[in-house]
Amino acid sequence: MVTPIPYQVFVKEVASEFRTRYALNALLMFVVTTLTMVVFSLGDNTVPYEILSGMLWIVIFFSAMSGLSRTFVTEEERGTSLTLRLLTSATNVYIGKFLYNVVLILAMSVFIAFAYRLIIDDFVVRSSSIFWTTIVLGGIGLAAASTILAAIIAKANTKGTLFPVLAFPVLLPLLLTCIRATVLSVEGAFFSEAFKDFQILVSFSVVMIAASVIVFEYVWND
Amino acid sequence: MTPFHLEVRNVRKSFGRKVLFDAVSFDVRLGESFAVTGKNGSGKSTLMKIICGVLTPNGGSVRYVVNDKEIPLSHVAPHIGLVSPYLNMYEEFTGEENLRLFAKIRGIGVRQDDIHGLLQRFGIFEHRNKEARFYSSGMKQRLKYCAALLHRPALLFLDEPTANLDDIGIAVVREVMREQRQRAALVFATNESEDLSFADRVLDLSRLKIG
Amino acid sequence: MNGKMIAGIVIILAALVFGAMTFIESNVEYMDFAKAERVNKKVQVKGRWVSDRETQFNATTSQFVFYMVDDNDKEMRVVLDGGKPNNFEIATEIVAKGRFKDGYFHANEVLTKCPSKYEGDGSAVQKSL
Amino acid sequence: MKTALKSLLVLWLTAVIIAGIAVPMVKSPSGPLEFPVIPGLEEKARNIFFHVPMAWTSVLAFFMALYSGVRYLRSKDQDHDLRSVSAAGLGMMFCILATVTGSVWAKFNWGSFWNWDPRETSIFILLLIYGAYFVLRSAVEDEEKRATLSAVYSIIAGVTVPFFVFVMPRIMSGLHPGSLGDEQGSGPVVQMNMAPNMLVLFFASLAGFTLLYLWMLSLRVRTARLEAVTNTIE
Repeated sequence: MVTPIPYQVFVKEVASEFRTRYALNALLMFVVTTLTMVVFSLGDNTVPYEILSGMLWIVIFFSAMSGLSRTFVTEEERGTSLTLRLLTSATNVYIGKFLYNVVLILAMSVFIAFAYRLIIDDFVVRSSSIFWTTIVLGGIGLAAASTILAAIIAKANTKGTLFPVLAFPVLLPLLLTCIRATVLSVEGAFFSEAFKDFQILVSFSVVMIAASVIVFEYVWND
Repeated sequence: MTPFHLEVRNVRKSFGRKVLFDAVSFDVRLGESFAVTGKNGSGKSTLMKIICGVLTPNGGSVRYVVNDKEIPLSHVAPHIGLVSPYLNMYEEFTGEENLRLFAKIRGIGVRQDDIHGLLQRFGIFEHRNKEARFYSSGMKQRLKYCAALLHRPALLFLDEPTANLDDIGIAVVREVMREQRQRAALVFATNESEDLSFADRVLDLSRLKIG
Repeated sequence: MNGKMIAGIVIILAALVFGAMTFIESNVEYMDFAKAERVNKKVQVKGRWVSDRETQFNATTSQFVFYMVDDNDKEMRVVLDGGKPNNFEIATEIVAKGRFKDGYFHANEVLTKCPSKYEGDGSAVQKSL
Repeated sequence: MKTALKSLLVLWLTAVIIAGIAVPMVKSPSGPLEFPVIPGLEEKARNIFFHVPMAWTSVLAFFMALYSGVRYLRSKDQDHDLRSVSAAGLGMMFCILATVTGSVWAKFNWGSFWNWDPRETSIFILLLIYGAYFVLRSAVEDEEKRATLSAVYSIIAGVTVPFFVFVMPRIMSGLHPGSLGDEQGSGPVVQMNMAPNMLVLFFASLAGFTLLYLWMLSLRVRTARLEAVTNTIE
């Protein structure tokens, strides 16, 4: 009967998203728009796979920014953050929101990855195991950093533009590693060759989550 | 009801360099009722938020002792209920969904009968499957009471208890206040002189010395 | 609260050590020309410039052509997109980055390592960043 | 700091700057007042006396801002926020100076002002972090919130800093001394491959600029405190 509270917060986020479609609609439109722009700008040119790998992560990064920025802003705008604060501890809220962001980002980046490979003929992945491991680990890292940054911007006055500005320096090591691992997957490297990159991705996510759990309550409580 | 003790000591809150109040101290025990009054802007709502642990004071302490054991403010949720204009429901969920959600996130189990009983008592049972955004402000206030009472809290905090309510609503609230005072404890903030008859002690924030 | 903070800091440090382990092992993969011929991907080959064979700059394609030997003394013609790298003559060691292609090594970048005794400019950033 | 110490620091830095620029470089140095010529660098080598202290100071400033931010979160004392923002402001200035001195040097030694060498990338990221820190501060009006949020941001940005060390050299190997793959070792600063008299001047400069930073920091903190008081009186 009694399930962990972070899971309840997660369930609430999912149910709320299905009712309001705050993030999903924005995300879907953003993904479609950026992918279309990529296709048009490529035209008939053959583009090196290094650049194609980079562009994939640019699309994922900015889509994530557009989808996750509202994580805490909606609570703040509708005055429900006080309600949530009254109901449970900051750590429970953080973990629940983080789990929700992980699911959202993973669904989004898997969709983008499929669409990208389908639309762009020059982007041929020879090592699927490396590719999908990168997508999953990169998504978790993105969600980890975005959750705490979304909590920060929810309290600021200019919310929309602030998110990518704050997120970019923090996410750069993650993105560079993801791009590198994606390049390896196109080159058809052995799984073991990408192992060091995965080690960095895992380490980044763990550090980000642990640091967020420590500092989140300072942001969350007024 | 298990014995408990709310201890507020020298609480101070300032915004920037403007001091809202300073050195607020009082105690509330089982079977007591405590009221806070004061002009608009004297910090009644702020004080309520601080005691509920959702706002950090700039100084002083708030302690909850239940059964001779101190409970950290971050874990006080199952013991308290709050009705406040600053506390909003999730508009995309129905009244009943909101109540279930609150119980789950508080980490307590409730029965369907309890939820329906409360909804009936506050006269919004017929509206239980309507999304909260379609509620009038009076209905929202009633829903807040259901949410605050669902887990039978040891301490009930009411910020402007009768706001937005019609006569029938006010009558129910009065009844709730009376009951809560007998069963456990009650803290409320108001400017209505009629409400003050429910208080054992009254703290006037506008007469507080600020230093 | 305090316990949470200590646990968090321990986890952060452990994860950083875990990440740093990738750094301690040498991670710039150098190959020799023999291996570069076999794999069709971008590699970097470390070696020395063969100063007694001709070097030339082709102005029309804007490519710089020279010969280098790798650490196994295999000699190879290297075609670099771009002009002659800085300090090319005094370099004790050079690194060519690129792909093997039709009997020569096509480099898009050549790094030169100068004798770094007394070498200027520094890296305090690297120490703490 | 007492006036005597301050005057001493001014003299010290003047001497460092003059020596850094004016001590001649000769093929075979015969005394402490002659530096060796470094093949491939020549007079450009003098940059080490200015560029490295700037870079070091900006990193030091970042960690001081981070430290004061943590102190603020624990105490909620606005004074720590004043220290944090003062440290970060000066750090940004030194970071820009380090970037400019490095970039000009790169133009004359590597051939371009900017080519995304790992070290150039890392100082660029440091600039970005400082930039984001100040953008965030300007976006929050409430003093307490501003202090809390910027402290939290500096912590979150701070924990990612080690990753740049793991990640950068893997993405690109660099020309900057100390890059991985530099078989000659980690360069002049880490391994001290420097003529003894250059080494003395280098550390004199490092100490001088660090003290200059601390002096400027204390001035800024005091000014900020006075401004805070003035605002209250109004």
